Amino acid sequence: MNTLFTIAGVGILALIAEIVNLKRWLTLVVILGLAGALAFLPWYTNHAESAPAFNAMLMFDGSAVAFTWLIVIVTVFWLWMSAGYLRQGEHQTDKTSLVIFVVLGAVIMASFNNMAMLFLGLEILSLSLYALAGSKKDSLSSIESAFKYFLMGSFATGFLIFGIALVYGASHSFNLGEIFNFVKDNPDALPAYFYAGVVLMMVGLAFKISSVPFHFWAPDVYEGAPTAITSLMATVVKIAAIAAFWRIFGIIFCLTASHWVNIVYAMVVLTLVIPNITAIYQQKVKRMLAYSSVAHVGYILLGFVALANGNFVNPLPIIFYLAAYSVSSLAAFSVLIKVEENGGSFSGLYYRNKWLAVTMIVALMSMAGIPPMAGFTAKYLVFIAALSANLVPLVILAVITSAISVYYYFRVIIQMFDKDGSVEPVNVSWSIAILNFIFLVLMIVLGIFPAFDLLMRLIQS
Amino acid sequence: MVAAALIPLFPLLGFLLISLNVNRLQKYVAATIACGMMLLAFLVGVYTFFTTSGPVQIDLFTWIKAGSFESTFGFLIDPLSLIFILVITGVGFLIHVYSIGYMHDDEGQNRFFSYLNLFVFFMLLLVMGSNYLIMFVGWEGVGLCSYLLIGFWFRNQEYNSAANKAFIMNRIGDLGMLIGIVMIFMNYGSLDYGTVFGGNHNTAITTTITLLLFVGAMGKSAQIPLYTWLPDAMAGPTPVSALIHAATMVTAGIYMVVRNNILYLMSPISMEVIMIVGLATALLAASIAIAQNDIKKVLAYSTVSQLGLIFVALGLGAFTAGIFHVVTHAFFKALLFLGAGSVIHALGGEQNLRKMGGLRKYLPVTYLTFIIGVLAISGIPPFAGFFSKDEILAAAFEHNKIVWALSLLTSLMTAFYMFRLLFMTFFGSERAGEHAMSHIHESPKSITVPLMVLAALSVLGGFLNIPEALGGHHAMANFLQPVLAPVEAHEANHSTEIILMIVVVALTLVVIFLAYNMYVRRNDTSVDPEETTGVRRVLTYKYYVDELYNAIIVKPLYALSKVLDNIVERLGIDGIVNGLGKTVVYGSRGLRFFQDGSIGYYLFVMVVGIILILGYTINW
Amino acid sequence: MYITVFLILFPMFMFLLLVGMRHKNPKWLALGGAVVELAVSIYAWINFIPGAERQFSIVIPMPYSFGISFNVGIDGISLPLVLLTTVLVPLIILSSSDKNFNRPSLFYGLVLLMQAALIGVFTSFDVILFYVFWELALIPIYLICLIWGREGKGGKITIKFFIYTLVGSLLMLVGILFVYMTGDRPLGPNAFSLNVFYEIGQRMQPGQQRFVFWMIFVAFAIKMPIFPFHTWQPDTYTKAPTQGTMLLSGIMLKMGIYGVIRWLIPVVPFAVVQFSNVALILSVIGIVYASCIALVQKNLKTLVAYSSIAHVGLISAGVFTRSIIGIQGAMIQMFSHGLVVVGLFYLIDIIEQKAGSAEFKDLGGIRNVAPKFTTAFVVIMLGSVALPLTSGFIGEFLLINSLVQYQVWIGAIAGLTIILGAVYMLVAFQKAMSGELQPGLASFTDLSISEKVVLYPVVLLIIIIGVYPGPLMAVSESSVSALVNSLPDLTPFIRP
Amino acid sequence: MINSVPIDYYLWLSAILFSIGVVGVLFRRNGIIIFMCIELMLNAVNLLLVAFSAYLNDPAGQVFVFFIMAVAAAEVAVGLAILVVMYRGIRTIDINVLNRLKW
Amino acid sequence: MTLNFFYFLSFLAILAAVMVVVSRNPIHSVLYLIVTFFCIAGHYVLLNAQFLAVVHIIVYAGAIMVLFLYVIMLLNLNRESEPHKSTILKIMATVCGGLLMIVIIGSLKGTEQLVEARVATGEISLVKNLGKVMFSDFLIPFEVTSVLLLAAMVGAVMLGKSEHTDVK
Repeated sequence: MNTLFTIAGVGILALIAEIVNLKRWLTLVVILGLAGALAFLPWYTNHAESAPAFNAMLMFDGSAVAFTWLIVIVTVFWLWMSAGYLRQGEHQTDKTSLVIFVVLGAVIMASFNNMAMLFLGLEILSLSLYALAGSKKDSLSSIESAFKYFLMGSFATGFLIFGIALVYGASHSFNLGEIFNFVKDNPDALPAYFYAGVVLMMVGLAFKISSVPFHFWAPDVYEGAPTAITSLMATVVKIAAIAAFWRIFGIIFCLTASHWVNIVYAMVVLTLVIPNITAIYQQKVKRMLAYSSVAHVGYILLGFVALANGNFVNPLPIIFYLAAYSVSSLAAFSVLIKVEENGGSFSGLYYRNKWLAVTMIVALMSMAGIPPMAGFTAKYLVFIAALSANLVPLVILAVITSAISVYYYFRVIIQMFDKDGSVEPVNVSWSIAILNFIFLVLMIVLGIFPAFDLLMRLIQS
Repeated sequence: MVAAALIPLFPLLGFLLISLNVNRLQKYVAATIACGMMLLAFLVGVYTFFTTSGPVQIDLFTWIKAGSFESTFGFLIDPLSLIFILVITGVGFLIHVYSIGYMHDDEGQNRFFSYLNLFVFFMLLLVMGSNYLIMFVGWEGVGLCSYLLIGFWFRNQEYNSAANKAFIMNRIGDLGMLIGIVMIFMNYGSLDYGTVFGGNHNTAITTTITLLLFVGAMGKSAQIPLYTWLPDAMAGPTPVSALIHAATMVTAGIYMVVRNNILYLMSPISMEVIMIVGLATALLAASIAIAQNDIKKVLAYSTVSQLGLIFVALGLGAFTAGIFHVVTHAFFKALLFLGAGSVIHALGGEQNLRKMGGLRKYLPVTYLTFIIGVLAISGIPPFAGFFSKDEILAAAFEHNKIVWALSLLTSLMTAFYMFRLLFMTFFGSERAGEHAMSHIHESPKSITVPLMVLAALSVLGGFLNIPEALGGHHAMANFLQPVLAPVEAHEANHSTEIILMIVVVALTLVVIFLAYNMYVRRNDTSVDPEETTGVRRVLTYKYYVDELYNAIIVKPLYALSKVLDNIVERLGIDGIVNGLGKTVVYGSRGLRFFQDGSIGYYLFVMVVGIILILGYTINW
Repeated sequence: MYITVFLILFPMFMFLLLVGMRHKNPKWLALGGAVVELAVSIYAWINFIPGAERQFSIVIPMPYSFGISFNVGIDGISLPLVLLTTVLVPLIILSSSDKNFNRPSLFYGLVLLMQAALIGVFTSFDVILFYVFWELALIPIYLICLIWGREGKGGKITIKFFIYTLVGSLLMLVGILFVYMTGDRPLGPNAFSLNVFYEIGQRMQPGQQRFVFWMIFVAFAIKMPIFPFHTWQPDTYTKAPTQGTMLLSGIMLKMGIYGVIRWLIPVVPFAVVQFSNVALILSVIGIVYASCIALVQKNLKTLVAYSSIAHVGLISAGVFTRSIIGIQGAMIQMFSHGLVVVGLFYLIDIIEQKAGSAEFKDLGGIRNVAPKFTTAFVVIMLGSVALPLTSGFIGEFLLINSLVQYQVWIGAIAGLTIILGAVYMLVAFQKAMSGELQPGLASFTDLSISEKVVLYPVVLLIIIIGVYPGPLMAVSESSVSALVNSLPDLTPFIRP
Repeated sequence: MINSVPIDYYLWLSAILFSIGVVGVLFRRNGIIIFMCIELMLNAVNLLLVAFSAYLNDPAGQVFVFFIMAVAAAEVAVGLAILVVMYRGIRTIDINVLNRLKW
Repeated sequence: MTLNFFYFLSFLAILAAVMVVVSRNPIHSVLYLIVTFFCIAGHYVLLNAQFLAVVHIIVYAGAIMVLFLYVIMLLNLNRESEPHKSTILKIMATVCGGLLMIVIIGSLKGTEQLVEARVATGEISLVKNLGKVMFSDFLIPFEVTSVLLLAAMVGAVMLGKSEHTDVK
C-alpha cells in the first residue's frame, strides 16, 4: 500500500524534476525511488496478513505481491534500458512520469479488490500509454499507433465497464470478496446477465492482454510505438493485464468457470495458432516480436485455463512464464534498440558486436522455449499444469506452435550470422552492456535454477 | 597340437608384413615372404596331418558374447579340415610360386601377394573354424579377397564390375547362410559344430536350415542361380583364377555341405535340392563351355560344371566321392589354369582361342602338363579325374539311372570341350598375330615347376582313394570316417562298377575323337561367334542368363530406386514435410492480410467476436 | 563419483574458456580439452566395475525446483556411448586441423559444448535433465551448421533440421510430463529419476502407455532417423560442415537409439510390445528404402547419408526386438557406426578438398595416386558393409540374429542390408576410386600426416573391435541384461 | 415513483444506446465521431449503473458513475490531444487513412 | 405518468443517438449527442439521482462536449466532407450492432428476483449519502482519480505541445 504511494510520489517527483533541474539524474532517482517502493513490499505474505486494505479497495495477497515484485523489478530494468529513450527529445520528465504512472496503474491492477480500482488502474495505465505511444511526435507511425491504441482501447473499456455494471447489478457490489461470496452462496440462482457481465469483462481484459480475436491492435501499436515503449507494453503492461485477468477469472469467477472456460479454450487455440503463423512472414524484427508477444499470451492463457480447469489456485506457472518472458523480451528489445540506433539491420550482427548478438540469441531461444533457457522452464510449468488438467490436445497444439515459432525466431539468428551483411560495428555503452549481461545471466539462471520453491512461498495461496 | 593354430597365422603374418610395407619392400622380398609363409603353413599342415589323431578343438578366445549367444574364436582340426588344409596350403604354395614368375612385371606385385596371403588366411579360417561363425568369417573373407583380386587391375572398370558382381552375388548367398546360422543358433542354442551335430534334430527345421546354408553354397560355389559371377571373375590375374576360382574358394560350398553332412542327411528334401541344382548347373555350364572362345572362360564354366557334379555327389550322399573329386579337381584345374596362364603369359595377354593354335612346339612344358590336366579332367584312367569322377557316376547309377545318364552326359561334354580347348590351343594352324608370335617363349622356371608338380599330382591324385572294385581300400573314405554320418553302405557289386567304368571311358574316347575330328582335322575354328546361329548362338551367349538377370533384377532395382529417390522421397515424404512447412508459410502470408491496418476492420472483428461470445454464453 | 560431473562440466568450461577469451590457437586448446576428456573417460572405463550398477553417480537436487535433480552416473549402457563421444570428438577436432575456419574459437567451443551436452544425454538419470541435455545438444550443432555450413543465405535446410527435430523433442516432453503427471507427483529429489519414471510408466494403463509411446517414439524416430521421418537428414548432412556432419551422424543420432533403449522400452513396455511391430516394420522398410535410394545417388555424401539411414534402421529394428542380443548388438553397432561414418565423412571431406567435388562424375581413379587413402577407404567401407573381423560385422550379426529370432521374415528383409549395402558401397568405391584417373585429379595427393592421424585410429579401431569386441561388449552386457530382465513378463503379448 | 418503471426497461434502454454507440463506431470513418460514439457507450453504461444503483438502493453504483465521468473526461483530454497531433500530421481524421502499420 | 415520461425521454434519447451516428456534419453530431445527454440526465432524475444528473450535465454537456466542439472548430472539420463507408459496410455495421443489441438484451434476463429484494428509497442519491460513500469507502479510488487526471494532463500536454519540428 505504501508501495502505491511511493510510486505515485516518484511519478510526481519526476514531474517536479522539470522544475528543479534534476534531469541528469532523473532515471537514477526514479530507479532508487522504485527500489524504495519495493522496500515497502513484503517479501511474501500468508493468508493471515493478506487482509483487504483501505475499505477493501486493495488487497496485497500472495499473487498480488508476486505480480507487484515482478512489475517493479521489470520496470527498474526497463528504466535502466530505456534511459536513452527517455532522455531523447524535450519531454524527459513527462515521459518518465507517465511511465511511473503506467507502473502505478499496473500495480493497482495487480492488487485491486474493487472493480472501481480495476477500472481506474486500467485507465491510468492505458491513458499514460496512449500518450507514450504517441510520444515520438515526429513519426507518423508513432501517432498512428497512439490513435489506434486509444480508439480501440476506449472501445474495449466500454465493454469492460458494461460488464462491470452487469456484474454489479447481479451481485449488488463492486467488492471482489462480496462478489465471490455472492457467487458462492447462489451457485444456481445467478441471473443470465451476470454471465453476460462476466464475459463482457473478459472481452475487455482480453483486449488488454491482446488475446485473439482482440489482438489486432497489438502488432500495429507495437510496431508504431517507440521501441522502448513497445517493450514496456510487452512486459509491464502485459504483466498487469494478466494479473488483472488472473484476479478476476482465476479467483473471483473461478466458481463459474464452467460457463466461460470454453471461451478461453477457443481464445487459447486461436492465440496459439494465428500469431505464431502470422509472425513467420514478418520482415521487421519489431513487428515479429509484437506477434511473438501476442503468441506468448496463448501459452499464458493455456496455463490459466489449466489452472481454472484443474481447480488449482496457484498462479505460479503464469508468474514464472511472465517473468521469463519479460526478461527475454527486455533483452531482445534492448538489443533491438541498439540495432535501431545503428541502422536497424540485424544482418551480420554477430560480427559487429558479439555480445549483443549472443544476448539476442539467448533471448530468442528463451522465447522459443529451448532449454536450458528460462523460456523452457516457463513452458515446462505451463505444460505440467495443462497436463494435470488433462488438456492433452491443447498441449500438443502448443508444442507444435512453439516449434513453428522457432522458425521466425531463428530467422533473426540466421540473419545475425549473415556474412555478407553490414560490417559497421555497433557500439554499446557500459551501462547497457552490463544490463545485457544481467539479462543473459538471468535468462540462463532462471532456466537452470528456477527458484520455484521461492516463488511458491511468495505466493502461498 | 596348438601348432595347428599357426597354420592360418603364417599367411596372416605374411599379409601384414607385406601390406604394411607395400611400397617399401622389394619385389623379390615380398614374393619370398609370401611364398615362405605359405610353405611354412604347408609344412605345419603336414606336421599336423601326421601327428593328429582324431578331432582336436583349439579355442583361442571368446569372440562374441551377448546374452545367451556366445561364440568362441577357435579351430577344429579333424580329417575333413586336414584334407582341405593340405590342399589349400599345398596348391596355394604352388600357385604362389607360380605367381612370382607370372606377376613379375606387374607394378602391383606386392599388393598381389598380400591379397593372396590374406586369401589363404581366410580360406584356412573357413575350413578350420570350430563353429559356424568362424566358418562364416572365412566365408566372407575369401569373398573379400576374391573381390580384391578380381579387381586387381583396377584401372579397367569392366574388371571392377566383375569384382563387384562377384562380391554381391556371394553376399546374396551369404545372407541365406547368415540366416541359416542364426536359425541353427535358435534351434540348437549354440553354433559349435559338436553341439549342433549332437543336438536334437527336427526334420522341418533342419530342412530350412540346410536349404538356407545351401543358398550360401550356391553363391560361393557358383551354382544356379548364382553362378554367373564366376566366369566374369576370370578378369583377375590367372593365378587367382587357379587358386580362388578353381582350386579352393569355390569348393567352400562343398566343404560346408560335407561339414554339415549330419544335418543334410536329416533332410532328404535338401539332399534332393542339392542334387538337382548340382545336376542342372553341371549340364548348363558344360554346354556353355562348349561354345566359349576365351580360354579362361572355358575353364571357368568347366569349373562351374565340375562343382555341379560334385554337388550331385553330395546330394546323393556320396560325401567321400565329393571330397575326393574336390581334391583331384584342385590339382588338375589348378594345373589347367596355370597352363592357360602360361599360354596367356607367353602370348602377351591373349586369351582368345581363335587367335591361338599350334603352340605345342613353342611351349613344350606347358603343352605336356596341359595334356595331363585335360586327360585328368576328362576321366581317362589312370589320371586323377578318372577315379573321382567314376565314384560320383557310380553313386549316381545306384541312386537313379537318369541322374547317372545326365552326369555321364556332363562328363562327356567335359571331355569334348576340354579337348576342343586343347586342340584349339596347341594344335592346328598358328593364328596368333605376328607381334605375339615374335615374343613367344616358354615360361620361366617359377611357372613351369609348379606346372610340373601339379601335373604329377594330377597323375597320382587318383590313388588316394582307389575304389574296391579296382582293388583299393577307399583310403580317403576311411580317413574321413569320423566326420561323416554313418550311412548304410550298399555298394553296387564290383562287376557292375567295372562295366560302367569301361562304358564311360569308351564313350569319352569317342567324344575325344569327335573333338579331334572337328577341331584338328576340319579345323572348325573359323566361325565368328557373332555369326553363329541357333543353339550355338544361344550357347555362345550363355543362354542369355546375364541379360536375363539384368532385365529382371538389376534394371528393375535401379528403376525402383530412381522412382523411390525422385518420386517417393523427393515428392512424397520430403514433399509432405516441406509441404507442411510451406503451408505454414503460405498460411502466414495469407493470415497477415487479416491484419490490414484499418481500425474499422479491427473493431468489426472485435464486435463479431463479442457477439459470438455473448451468443454462446446466453445459450448456455 | 565426480568423474561424471567432470565429464559433463569440463567441456562446458572449455566452451566458456574458448568463447569468452581470446586465444592464439583455439584448435589446439580445444584438442587438449578433448584429449583430457578422452583420458578421463578411459580412466572411467578402467575403473568401471562390470555390472549393472550405476557408477560414478551423483545426485544433487536442484535448489528450488520441483524434484528435478542433477542426477548423473554411468552404467553399462552409458559407458560405450560416452566412450564413443570422447573418442570421436578429438578425432573430429583433428580432422579439421587443415581447415581455417573463421572464428575458430567459437567453432571449437561449440563442438565442445556439443560434447558436454551429448555426454549429459548419455549419463542423465533424471528425465528432465535428460531432456534438457537433449535439447541443449541441438543448439551448438545448429549454430555450427548455420555459421560454417555450405548453405547460402536463409539457412532453410538447417532450420528444417532444427524444427523437425524440435517438434519431435517437444512431443517427447509432452510424453515425459504425461508420465510424471500420472504418477504420484512427488516433489522429492528423485521425482524425475529413472527408477521412479520406470515405475510410474510400467504401472500406467495400456491406453496411457500407448499415448506416451507415440509421443516419445516420434522424438527418437526423428533423431535416429527412422523412415519416414528421415528427410531432414540427407540435406543436413550435405549442407553441414564436415565436422558438423560427423557430430550429427557419428554421435548425435545415437541419442535416438540410446533414448529408445533407456527411455522408451522400459517406460512403456506394454505399448512397446504392442507397437514394436510397427516400429520394426518402419525400421526395416527404412533399411531397404534408404539402401535403394543410396544406390542411385550421384554424390558420395548423400550416398553415405542414406546409407546411414539404412544402418540405423537396422539398429533400431534390433533394439525393438527387446532382446539382449538385439540391444547388445545395437550397443556395439552404435560404436561401430560412429567410427565408420565419421571415417567415411572424413574421407569424403578429403576428396572434396582435393578434388573439389564429391560428385561421381568428377571422380574416378583416385586409387592410382593415393594408395594409403585407398586402403583407409577400403577398410572403412568394409566396416560399413559389415565384413567379418570389422566392427560392423559384430553389430550387424547380432542385430540380424535378434531379428531372425523375433520374426524370420523381418530378419530376412533386414538382412537385405548386407546385400544392398555392399552394392551401393562397392559401386561408389568403383566409381570414385577405381578406373583410370580422371584428368582433373592429377594433383590428388595421398594422405598427409594430419589426415593419417585421424584415419589410422579409425581404421585400427574398426579392426580391433571387429577382432576382439569382448572388452567393449562386456561393459554393457550386464546392464543390458538387467534392463531386459526387468521388463515385465509380456509373453502373452508377443506374437499373438 | 421509480418502481412504476420496471428496471428491465432501463436495462433495455441502456443496451440500445450502447448498441447504437457500437454501430456508430463501426459505421463512421470520422475519428472524432467515433470517439463521440464511444462516449455514448460510456453513457449507456452510466445509465445502467444508475438504474441498478437506484433499484438496489446502493449508492456505490452512483459513485462508480462519478469515476466513469472522471475517466471519460481524462480520456477526452488525451484522445483529443492525439487527434490534434494526428491531424497535424496527416491533415485528416479519417481513420481509413491510418494504415501505415499493417500486415 | 412516470412511465410516459420515461417513454418520451427514451424515444428522444434513442432518436438523438441515431442522429449522432447518421449526421453528416460533425457539429450536428455533437449537438445531437448533447441532446442525448440531456435525455439521459432526465432519466437520472427519474431514477432519483438528481445530483448525478446535474453533475452529468455539467461534465458532459458543459465540459466534454464543449471540448469536442472546440476541437472540431479548431481543426475546421465542420464540413460534410467525410467520405462515407461503402453501403455494404454500413449494412454490415448495422447488422452487427443489431445483433449485438439482440444478444445483450437477450442476456438481460432474470432481473426480477434480485431487484425486488430491496425497498428502493430516494435517499441514497442525496449528496450527503453519496459524499459519505465517496469519501469513506471509495476514498482511495477518489485519490487515484487525481493521479488519473494528472496523468491525462501530462499526456495531453506532452502531445499537444508543438516541438517545432516538421513531421516526417
